[in-house]
Amino acid sequence: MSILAAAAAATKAVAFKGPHLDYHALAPEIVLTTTILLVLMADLVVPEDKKWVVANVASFGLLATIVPIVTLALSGGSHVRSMVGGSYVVDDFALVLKGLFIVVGYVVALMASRYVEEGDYYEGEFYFLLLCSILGMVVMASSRDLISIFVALETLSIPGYILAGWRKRDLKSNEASLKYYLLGVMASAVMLYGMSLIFGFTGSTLLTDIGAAINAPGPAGGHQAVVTMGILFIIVGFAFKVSAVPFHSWAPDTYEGAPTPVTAFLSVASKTGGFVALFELVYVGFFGRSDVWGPLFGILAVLTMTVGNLIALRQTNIVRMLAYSSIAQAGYILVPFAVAGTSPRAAQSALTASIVYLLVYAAMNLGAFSIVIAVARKTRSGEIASYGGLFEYAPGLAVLMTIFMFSLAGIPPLAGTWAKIFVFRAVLDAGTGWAVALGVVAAVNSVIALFYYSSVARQMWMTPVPDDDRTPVAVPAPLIAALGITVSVVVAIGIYPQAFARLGELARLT
Amino acid sequence: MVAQNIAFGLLAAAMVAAGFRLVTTKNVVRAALFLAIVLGGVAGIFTLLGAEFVAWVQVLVYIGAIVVLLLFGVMLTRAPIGKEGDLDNDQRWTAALVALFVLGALAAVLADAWGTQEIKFQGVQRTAAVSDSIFGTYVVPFEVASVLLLAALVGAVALARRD
Amino acid sequence: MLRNAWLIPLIPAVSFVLILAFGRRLPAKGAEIGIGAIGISFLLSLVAVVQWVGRSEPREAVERHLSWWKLGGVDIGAGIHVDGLTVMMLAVVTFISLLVQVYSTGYMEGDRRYTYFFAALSLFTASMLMLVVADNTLQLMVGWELVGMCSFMLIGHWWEEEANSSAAIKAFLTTRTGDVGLMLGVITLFFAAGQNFNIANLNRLALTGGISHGLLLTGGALLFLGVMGKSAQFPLHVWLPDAMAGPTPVSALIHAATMVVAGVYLVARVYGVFWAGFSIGDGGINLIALIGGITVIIAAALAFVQDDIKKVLAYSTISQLGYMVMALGVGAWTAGVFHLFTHAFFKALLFLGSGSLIHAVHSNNMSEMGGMRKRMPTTFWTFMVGSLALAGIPPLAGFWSKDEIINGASHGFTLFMVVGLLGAFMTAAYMTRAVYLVFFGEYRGHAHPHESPKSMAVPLQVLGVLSVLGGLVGTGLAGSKWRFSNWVRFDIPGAPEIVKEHAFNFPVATLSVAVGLIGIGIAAGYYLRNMFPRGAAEKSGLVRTGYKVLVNKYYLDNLYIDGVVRSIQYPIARAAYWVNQHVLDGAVNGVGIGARKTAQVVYDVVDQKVIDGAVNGAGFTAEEGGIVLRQTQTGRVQTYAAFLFGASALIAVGLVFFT
Amino acid sequence: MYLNQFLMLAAVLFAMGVYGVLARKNGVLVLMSIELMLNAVNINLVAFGAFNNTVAGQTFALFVIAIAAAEVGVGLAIILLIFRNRASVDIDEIDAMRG
Amino acid sequence: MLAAWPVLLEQPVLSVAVFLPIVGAVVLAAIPKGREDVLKAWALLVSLATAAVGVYLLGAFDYGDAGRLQFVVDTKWIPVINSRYHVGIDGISLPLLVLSMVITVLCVVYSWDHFPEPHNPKAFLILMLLLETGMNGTFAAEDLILFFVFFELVLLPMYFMIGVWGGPNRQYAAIKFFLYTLFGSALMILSFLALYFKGGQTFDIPLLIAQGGTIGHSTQVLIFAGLFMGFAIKVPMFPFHTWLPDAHTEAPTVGSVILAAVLLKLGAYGFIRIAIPILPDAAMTWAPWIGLLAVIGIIYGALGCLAQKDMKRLIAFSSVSHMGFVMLGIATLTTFGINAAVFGMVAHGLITGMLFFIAGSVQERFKTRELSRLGGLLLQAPRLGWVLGFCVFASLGLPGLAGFWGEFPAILASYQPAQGLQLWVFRTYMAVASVGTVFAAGYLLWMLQRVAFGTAKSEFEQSHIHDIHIPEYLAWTPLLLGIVALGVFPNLLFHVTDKAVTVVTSGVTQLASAR
Repeated sequence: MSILAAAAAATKAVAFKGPHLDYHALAPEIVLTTTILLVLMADLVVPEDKKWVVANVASFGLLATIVPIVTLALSGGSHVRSMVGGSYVVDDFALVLKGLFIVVGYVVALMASRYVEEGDYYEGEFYFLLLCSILGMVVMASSRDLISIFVALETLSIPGYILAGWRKRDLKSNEASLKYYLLGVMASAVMLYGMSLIFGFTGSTLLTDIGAAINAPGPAGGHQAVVTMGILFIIVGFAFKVSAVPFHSWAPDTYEGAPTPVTAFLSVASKTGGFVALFELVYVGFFGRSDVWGPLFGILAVLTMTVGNLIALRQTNIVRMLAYSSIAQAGYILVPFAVAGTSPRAAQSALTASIVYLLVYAAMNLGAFSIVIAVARKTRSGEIASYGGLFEYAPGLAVLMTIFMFSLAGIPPLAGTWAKIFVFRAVLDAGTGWAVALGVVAAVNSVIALFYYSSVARQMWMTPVPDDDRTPVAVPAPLIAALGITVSVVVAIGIYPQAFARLGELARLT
Repeated sequence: MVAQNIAFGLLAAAMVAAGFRLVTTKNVVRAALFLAIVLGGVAGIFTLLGAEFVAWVQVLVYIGAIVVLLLFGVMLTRAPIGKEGDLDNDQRWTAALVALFVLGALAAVLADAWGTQEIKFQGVQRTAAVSDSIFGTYVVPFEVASVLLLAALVGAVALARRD
Repeated sequence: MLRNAWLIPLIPAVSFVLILAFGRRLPAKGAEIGIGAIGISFLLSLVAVVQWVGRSEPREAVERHLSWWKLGGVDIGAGIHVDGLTVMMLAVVTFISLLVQVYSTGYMEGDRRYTYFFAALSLFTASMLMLVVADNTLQLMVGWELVGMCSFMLIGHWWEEEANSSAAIKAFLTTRTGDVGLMLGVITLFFAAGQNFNIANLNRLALTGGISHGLLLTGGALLFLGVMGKSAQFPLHVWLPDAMAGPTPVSALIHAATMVVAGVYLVARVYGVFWAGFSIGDGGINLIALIGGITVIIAAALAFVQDDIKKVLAYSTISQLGYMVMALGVGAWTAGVFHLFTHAFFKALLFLGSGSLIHAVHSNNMSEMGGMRKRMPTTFWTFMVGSLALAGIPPLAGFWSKDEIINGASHGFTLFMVVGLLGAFMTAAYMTRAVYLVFFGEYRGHAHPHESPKSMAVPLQVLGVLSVLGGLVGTGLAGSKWRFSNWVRFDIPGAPEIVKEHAFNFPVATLSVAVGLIGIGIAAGYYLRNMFPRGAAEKSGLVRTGYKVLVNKYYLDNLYIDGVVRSIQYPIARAAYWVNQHVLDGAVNGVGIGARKTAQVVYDVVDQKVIDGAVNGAGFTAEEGGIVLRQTQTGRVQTYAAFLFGASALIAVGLVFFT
Repeated sequence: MYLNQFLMLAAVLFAMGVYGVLARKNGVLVLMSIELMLNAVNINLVAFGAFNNTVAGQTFALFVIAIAAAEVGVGLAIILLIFRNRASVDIDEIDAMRG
Repeated sequence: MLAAWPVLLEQPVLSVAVFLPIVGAVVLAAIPKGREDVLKAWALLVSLATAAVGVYLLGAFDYGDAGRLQFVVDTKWIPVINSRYHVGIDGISLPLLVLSMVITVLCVVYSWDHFPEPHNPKAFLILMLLLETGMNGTFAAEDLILFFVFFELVLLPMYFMIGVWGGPNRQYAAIKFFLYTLFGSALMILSFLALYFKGGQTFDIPLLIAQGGTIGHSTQVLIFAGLFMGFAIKVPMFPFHTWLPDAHTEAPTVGSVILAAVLLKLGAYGFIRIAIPILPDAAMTWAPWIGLLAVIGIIYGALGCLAQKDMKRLIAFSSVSHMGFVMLGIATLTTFGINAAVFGMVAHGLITGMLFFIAGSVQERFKTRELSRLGGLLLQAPRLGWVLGFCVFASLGLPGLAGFWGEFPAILASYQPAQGLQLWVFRTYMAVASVGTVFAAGYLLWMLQRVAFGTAKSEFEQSHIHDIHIPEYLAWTPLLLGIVALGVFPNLLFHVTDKAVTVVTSGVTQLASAR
C-alpha cells in the first residue's frame, strides 16, 4: 500500500511530504493484506473441489501474521511505535490484542473449515471476508483517531453483515443478516453523529488532542453538554457492537440465525473489536469525563449482566442461550469501565481486568461454540434437550463442554474464575461504595448464571439419551485442533493465571 | 454574506421539504427522487461551506451512484412504480415520537452550545489540502478503506448472486 | 492395693472385651470370664477394705492421678481417690455383681443373647467401679453416663418387644435429662474451683469458703438434678418401674444395689458442696431432704397397689433411695451411706428372690402366685429375711441403717423424722402384703413351680446371711476399728469436721421398730386373719380379749380396711398412682410426643416452607423476570431500532440535563 | 453565517432519517432514510471543519461518503437476497426469531 | 512458575499430598473404561499413596511446635495480584488433612464392589480423587486465593456425584447444593479481595493475621460478613442449612460420607483459619450472633431429626445439630471452645461418616431408608445392628467415645467465653446447648429403636439380609477404632491442636487485654 502512498506523493505538489511509516510496525497488517489478496487469487484459480486449499492459505496466512507480532513484541525497549502524528500506534496493548484477534481468527478458521465445506457455501469468499474483518480488528487495535477507528469499525463490521447471511437459502440466516446490518448501520450513524460533535468541539480527530481538549479547563456549560452527548453517542455505537443492554437486541437473533462459526466469530472477535475501540476512546480520548461515562458504563454493566442472565435462564436453544450468556459476559467486561475513573491506579487495574476477561472469554466461548458445532454434526439440532446423555456416548465432548460451561460460570479452577476475580479486584481497588455495590451485583449475577450453565451440564450428565441414539459423534481433525487449543488455554490459565494476568498488565494505554 | 444566507435558506427549505416527503411519500420511486433532491441540497451546503471537492464527490458518488443503485434496487424488488398501499409499519407514532425527541435533544444541546457563533469564512479549501491530509495523517484508514470496498463488493456479489 | 485400686475397674473392662471377642466359642459361653474377672475384682476389693481399715488413723485418702488431657494450660487429670467410701462401694458393687452373675448363669440359661448379657454386665460393673474410684467430677461423669448406657442395653435386653426398648429409651432419656443438670453443675463447679475437676479439692474449697455460696448453691442444685435422675428421686423417678422390663438379675444389680445409688454416692462424695450450698448444718428444711422425704412417702404408697412383684420392689427401692437422700439431706452422712450399704444386700436379695419366683411361675404378677411357701422353701426363707430386713426389724441389716437415719433426722429435723417413721410403717405394711400374696394362700398360677437351681439358690442364701448380719457392722459389735462409722467417714483434710456421729438412741430405735411392727401387724392381720390359732380363748383373759377382738373381725376388718388400709390403699395411693401414671409419667411421655409434634411443625412449616421457600422463591422470581424480559425481544428489527434511538436519546437527556 | 444554522438543518435531517428508519417497512426506503442520517452527519462534519478551520472535517466526510456507498451496496444485496427468498421486502414481517 | 520448582523440590511433601490424587485422576482417565479392576486398583493405590504421605506427615510433624506452620512452601504464583503458592500445616490443619486422606481411602474401599447406578466406576473414582485434591488443598492452603480455588474445587465433583449417582430427586439436590455454596463463595471472594486491599495488598494468611488487626472496626465487620456467608453456608449453619438434607439424602453413600466427614468441615475450618485470626475485632462483634445461630441450629436440627421418616435424612439433620456445637465452640473464641470445635469436626467426621456408611448399607440391603418399613436389623444382620448402635451412642455424645469431646468442652467453654463477650448470653447458650444433648439422645435412640430393635416388618421377614461384607469391614474398622481411641485418649488430638489454637485466639486475647 505504501507504493500507492508514494505515487500519490509523487503526483502531489512538492509541499506534500509523505508520512513516515514504520514498516516493521505495519508488518502484521501488510502480511494480512497480502494473505487477503492471495486468498482472492486462490479462490479464482482453484477448482470447486479443491477449495480446501483456500482454507489452508487463509490459515497459514494467519499463522504467518503472528510472526511479525512476535518480533515486534520482542524488539526491545518500551515498544511504543507511533506513526502519522500519533493516529496509528503499535504498543503492547495493540500487540496483545492483535495477537488475540489473529489467534481467534485462526481458531474460527479451524471451526469453519469442515462446516463451510460440507454446507457447500462459497468457501473462498468466506475466508476472504473473514480475513477482511480480522484486518479491520487488527487495525482497530492500533487506531488512535476517530477516522481510523470509524474505518476499522466498518471494516470489521461489513464482512460480518455479509457472513451472517452466508447460509443464503436459510430464511433465519437472511433475517440474521438483515437485522445485524440495519441495526449496525444505524448504530454507526449515531456514533458518527457523536464523533461529529466531538470533532466539532475539539477541532481534531486525534484522540490525544481530544483528550487534551476535553481535560482543558475550557468554556464550561453548553460545550460540556455537547461533549457529554458526543461521548454518549459514540459509546452507544460501540455498546451496540459489544451488545450491551439496551443495545443488545440484535445479538440473539443474529447469533441464532448466522452459521455457527460466524456466530462464534461475531460473539468473540467483533465484540472484542468493539471493546478495543472503547478502551482507546475511554482511556485515551474521554478519560477526563469519567463523570459522563462512569455512571453510563455502570448502568450498562448492571443492565447487561442482569438482563442477559435472566433471559438466558429461559432459553431452550443452545446457541441462543450462548448468545444471551455472551451478552451477560459483556456485562462483566463493562464493570471495570464503570470504576476506571476513580483513580489512575483503578484505571490501570480496570483495564487489566477487562483485557484479561477478553482473553479468557475468547478461549472459553470459542470452545463452547466448537462443541456446539461438533454435536450439531450428529444431532442436527440446536436444542439444549438434544444434549441429553451426551456423557454416555461422547464423554470427551461432554467433559470439554462441562469445562467450558463452568469456566463461563466462573467456577475454580478454570480460567473463567480469574477473569471474574480480576473484575472484582478492579471493583474493590476503586473501593467506592458504588463500586462495591456493582461488585455485589456482579457476584449475585454470576450465581444466577450458574443456573443455565449447569443446566447444560445437567443435560449431558444426568438425563437419558433422547430416543436412545448412541451413535458416536465424528469430530473432524480441525475441530479437534480448535477444541485442543481452547481447552488447553482454559485449563492452563485456570492453573497458572499469571500468564494472562501479565499480558493484561502489559497492555497499558498511553 | 446575504446571498449565501438566502441560498442557504432556499436549500434548507427544499431539503427539509424533500426529506419530509421522502419519509412520508407512498411511492417508492418518488422517494428516491426526493432523496436525490436532499443529496443535491447537501452538495449545495458543502459548496456554501467552501468544501467544493467534497461537494463534487457528493454529487458523483451519491446522486450518480447511490441513488441509481437504490433505483435499481427498487426495480429489482419489483416495487410498483406508481402509488403503493402502505409503506409504513404500525409503529409510525412511536417513530414520530422518538424522532421528535431526538430532534429536541439535539437542538437543545446544539443551541445551548454554539448559540450564535459565526463561521469565520476563510475561502474555499484547496483540494490539495484535503488530499494531503488523506495521504498524510489518514493514509492507513485510506488503504484499509480500499480493502473494505473490495470486501463489500465481493460480499455483495456473493450474496446477491443468483445460484 | 489401695494405690492400685484402678485395677479393680480395669479387670471387668478387660473381661468385657474378652467376652465379646471369644465369649461365644467358650464352653460356658463367656460366663466364666465374667465371673472370674469380677471374682478377682471382688477379692481385690476385700483386700482394699482390709488394708484401708488397717491403716493408722486418721486415715489419709489415697490420691493418684495422671494427666488425661491438656487444653490452654489447663491440665485435666484422670485418677483414683480411695477412701472408706470408695472401698466400701468397691466391695459392695463387686460383691453384688459377682452374685448376680453367678445367679444369671441359671436365670438366663438358654437366652438368645447369653454371652452378650454377660459382656454387658462386665461393662456395667467396670463403669460403675470407675465411677466409684474417680477422683474428679469429669471422670465420675464419664462413668455415670456409661452406666446409664449399660442400663439402657440391659433394660432393653429383650428388645424384640417394643415395650422393652421403649422402657429402655425412657429410662435413658429421663436420666439424661437429669444429667443436663449434672453436666452444667460439673461445669459450674469446674470454674468455681479455678478450672479444676478434682473432687477433694472441691470439697475443701467448699468447706473452707473458697467458693461463694451462690456458686455452691447453683452448682449443688444442678448436680442434684442429676442425682434425682439417676437415683430416681421424685419427680424423675418414673423410669425406674418401667426399667423392670429388663431381666431380673439386672434389676437386682443395676436398679436396686448399684447404679441407682450412684446418685446417693455422688452426694456423699461431693458432700462438701451440698453441705455448704444448702447450708445443711443450719437444720430446717432443704431441697435434698425435702425431695428425699417426698420420695419416701410417694413411692411407698405406690408400692401398695402393684400386682407386678418387681414393681413393688421397684417402688420400694425408690422409697429406700429417698431414705438415703433424705439422710444426706439432714446431715446424717454416715447413716445415709450405711443404708446404701445394707440396702444393697437385702434389696438385691429380694430382687433375686423375685427372680427365682418369676423363673418358676413364668410371670411377674403376684395374682398368679401364692402358696409358694411350700413349693420354694429356700426362696421363701431368704425372701422373708429380706423383707424383714427391709421392714427394719432388728437385728436385721435394715434396722440399723434405717434407725440411724431416723435418729439423725431427730437432731433438728423433726419433720423428716416423722416422715422416716411413716415410711418405715408403710414399708413394713406393703412388704407384708407382698409376702402374703406370694407365699401364702393357694397357688393361683398355671405353671408347675419348683425350687430354682443351685446357681440361683446359693446367691440367695449368701445374701440372706448378709442381710441378717450386715447391719452389725454399724454397731459396736464390729469392734471400734471395724465399726462402719469409723472407717467410712467424710473428712476432708484441712476442712472442718462436719459430720457428727449420734449415739444409738434407744427411744427412737424402739419407736421405729414399733412402727415397723405395727405395720406388719396391721397388714398381717388384714391378710392372714384366718391363721389365728383357734380355741385359745379359754387360756387367758388376755387372749380372750384378743379373741373377742378377733371374733369381731368384721369390726376389725372394717376398722383396718376403712380406717387404715383403704384410707392408704385407695384414696391416697390410687390418687398418687394416678398422678404418677398420668401427670408425671404423662408429662415425661408428653414431652416426648410434644417434641415430636413441634418437630413436625417446625420441619414442615419453617424449614420446608419458609426457609427453603425463600431460596426457591428467589429462583422463581429470577425465572419470572426472565419471562417478562423476553417480551422485549419482539423479533422485529424496527422495534430494536426504536430501542436504539430511544435509549440513546433518553440517556443523553438524562446525562446532559440531570447531572 | 451561524454555525448553528447548519447544525440545526443537520439535526432535522437526522431526525427525519430516524423517523424513516423506524416507520418505513419497505427495505429500500429504510436504506434511503439511513442515507439521510449519514448526510446529516456529513453536514455536521463539513460545517465543523469550516468552523474549526481544518480539512479534517472534509476528509472525514469523504470517508463517510465512501463507506456509505459500500454499506448501501451490501444493504441492497441483503435486501435482494431476502426478496429472492420470500418475495417481499417488508422488513416488519421478518420476525421468525424472537424471545 | 518455573522459578517455583526449586522451592517445591526442597519441601515437596505437602504439594505431593495435594496433587497426587489429581495426577492419579488424570492417569485414571487414560485407563480404558472396560478394565474395572485396574481402575479400582489404581484408584486405591493412589489414595493409599496419598494416605501414606499423610502418615509421613504425622510422623515428621513437630508436635512440640504445633503452633508453627510446617512443611511450608511459599513461592510466586500470580505476582500480578501478589497471590502466592503458599502451603503449610499446623496443629489445626494436620488432623483434618489426615482425616480427609483416610476418608478417601475408606470410600474407595467401601465402593469397591457396589458402585451406585449408573455404574461407571471410572468417572466416579476420578471425581473422588478430584475431591480429595480439593479437600487436601483447602486444609493446606495458606494463601486466600489458593484457599478459594481449592475450596471451590470440591464443588464440581460433588455436584456430579450427587447429580449423576444420586437418588430420585438428585438433580434438584445437586443444583441446590451447588448454587447455595457458590452464592456464599461469591461474597466470600469479595471479602478476600477487600482483605487484600485493606490488609496491605497481600493474600498471605499469616501476613494478614499479622496486619489484620489494623483494619478499622466497621470495615472488619463488613468483611467478616462476607466471609461469614461463605463459611456459614458450607458449615452449614441455620438458616443456611436447607441444602444439606437434600444433598445428603440424594447423594450416593460415598458422597454423603465425604460430604459429612470433610466438606462440612471446610466451612468451620475457614472460620478458624481465616475469619477469626485475621479479624479478631469483628469476630468479637459477630461471636454472639454466631453463637445464637449455633444454638438455634442445635435445637432446630434436633427437632428436624425427630420429624424425619427417612433414616439418611435424619442423620443429615443431626449434622446440622452437631455442627451447631462446633460453631458454638468457635463462637466462644476461647482456646477451649476452638479446640473443642476442631475435635468436634474430627469426631463428627468419623461418627457421622460411619452413620452414613451404615445408612447406605441398610438401603443397599432393604432398598429403602424409610424408618417405618425398617426394623429388627439386629435379628437379620446382628453385626450391622450393633455397629449402628455403637455409632448412635458415639453420636449422642456418650463419654468415652469421640463425640463427647466435641460437645462437652464446647459447652464448658460457653460458660466462660472470651473476655469482652456477654457472660449471660453465652451461659444461656450453654444451657440451651446442653438441653440439645438430651434431644440428640432422643432422636438417635428413636432411630436405633426403629431400625435395629423389634422384629423385621413382614415385607422383609423372608428376605435374606447379608451381614457386613468384607469391604465394609475394611472401610469401617479404622473409623470405629478411631472413635474409641479418640474417646478414651482425647489428648491424641488435643495435644496437636492446642498450640495452634492458642495462635488463633491470640488476636482475641490481645484485644481482651487491650480492653
